[in-house]
Amino acid sequence: MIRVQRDIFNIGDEINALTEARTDIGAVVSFTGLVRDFNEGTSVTGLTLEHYPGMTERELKKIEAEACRRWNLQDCCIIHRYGDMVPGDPIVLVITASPHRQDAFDAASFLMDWLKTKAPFWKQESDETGQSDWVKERQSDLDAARRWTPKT
Amino acid sequence: MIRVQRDIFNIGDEINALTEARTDIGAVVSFTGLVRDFNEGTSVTGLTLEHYPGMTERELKKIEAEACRRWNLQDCCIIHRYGDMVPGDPIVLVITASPHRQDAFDAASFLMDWLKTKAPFWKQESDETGQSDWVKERQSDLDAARRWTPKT
Amino acid sequence: MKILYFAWLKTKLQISEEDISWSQEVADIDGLVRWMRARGPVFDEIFSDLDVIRIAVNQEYVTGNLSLTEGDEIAFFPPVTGG
Amino acid sequence: MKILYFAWLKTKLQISEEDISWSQEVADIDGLVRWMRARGPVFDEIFSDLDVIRIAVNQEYVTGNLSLTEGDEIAFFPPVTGG
Repeated sequence: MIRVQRDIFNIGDEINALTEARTDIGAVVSFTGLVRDFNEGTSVTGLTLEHYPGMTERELKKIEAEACRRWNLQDCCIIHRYGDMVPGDPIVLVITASPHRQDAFDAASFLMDWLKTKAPFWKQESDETGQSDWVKERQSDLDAARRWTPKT
Repeated sequence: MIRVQRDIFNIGDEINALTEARTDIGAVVSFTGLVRDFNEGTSVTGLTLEHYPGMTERELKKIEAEACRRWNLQDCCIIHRYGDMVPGDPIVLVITASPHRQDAFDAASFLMDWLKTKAPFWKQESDETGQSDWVKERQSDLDAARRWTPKT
Repeated sequence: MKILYFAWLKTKLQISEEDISWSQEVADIDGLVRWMRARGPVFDEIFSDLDVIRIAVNQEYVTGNLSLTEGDEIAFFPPVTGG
Repeated sequence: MKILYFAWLKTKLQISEEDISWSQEVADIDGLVRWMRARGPVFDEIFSDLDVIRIAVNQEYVTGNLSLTEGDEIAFFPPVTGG
């Protein structure tokens, strides 16, 4: 399940929705990304997330399908917000459910790494002077995503 | 923070308790282990968890301290239940908070692997015939824990 | 063809979306980029360094050249920074 | 000294906890294990294979031999299976 929304989400509710009325799940991993008040040496007072409606959903569905293909997942959820946020706000939530914990951990880690480098979202950070800047792509995110590329 | 308890826990509440009123956390990973209705080829109708009060808390604190020593964690939480459970019930919850997602993922994975092989808990599974058996140690858990042992 | 711009491309060009007619000149991505650069100094500057631009046609990433047809949706945007 | 048994050791021995007095005979782990085995066939069977038993003294894992003193808490249990 993927969802792109402006509204805040409730992590507990989303995990419960995935697990309730099921007794075959052994492991659930959740990842939540939050707006930090500090990034790359600058203080952050606000964040605006722009995205490409339509393509965002397509990319998230592709990433989800790839995770389900690579690991033994019983369910999977990606929720990503757009719009205006303040430090402490959740931005993204990924949940994976599997009979085995390593599958749940690896799939969640993979989903985040691919999402970061493929889903068409762009962050604009504001500081206390009111100036806002587009966040730059980070080499560490590219390296993290490359871990999941099959070696040829 | 570590907690050993008979009562069920609420995953969302625990994550909120860790993150609320903070704006410096960038990544939160949670792992929840649940009672499965099926294990190693046999159906499971109930699970009883025994533990060693006193030593359990000591071991969990040691494991938590080791995670904080190895990774950049802003907070960390381990909750483990004991007593009688049914399929679908949560058994264990691990939460890690960090400025960076890889630290949060690795620390949560480590906490589970070490907890599984060090914390003095023992599972007894019951099947529909009413027979109950002590769960056996699994080689895959030992192998998983060994990943985190520094190579000498 | 529908052209979309996102993030700093949109800010710099002050356009988020526009329609252009298909012609032999913009029959593929390479042609479209040449056509963009000829529109003025801001366009020229932005489209001179394709390393910092990602291109999607009909909401799929494109690398290299690709033929375009009337009705295509072409998007230009910087490397993504979500998550 | 307080002796604790957990999981299948407790079930098989039908003892969860007992107090034994310190003596030269049980002055260390090796001595205590020998003393256990001499208590009867069920004890002998259980303590004959130390590969399947974990030992903790004062709530810390012990591998190898260790001296014991009056007041120590010694626990015998199988490999752990929590989580």
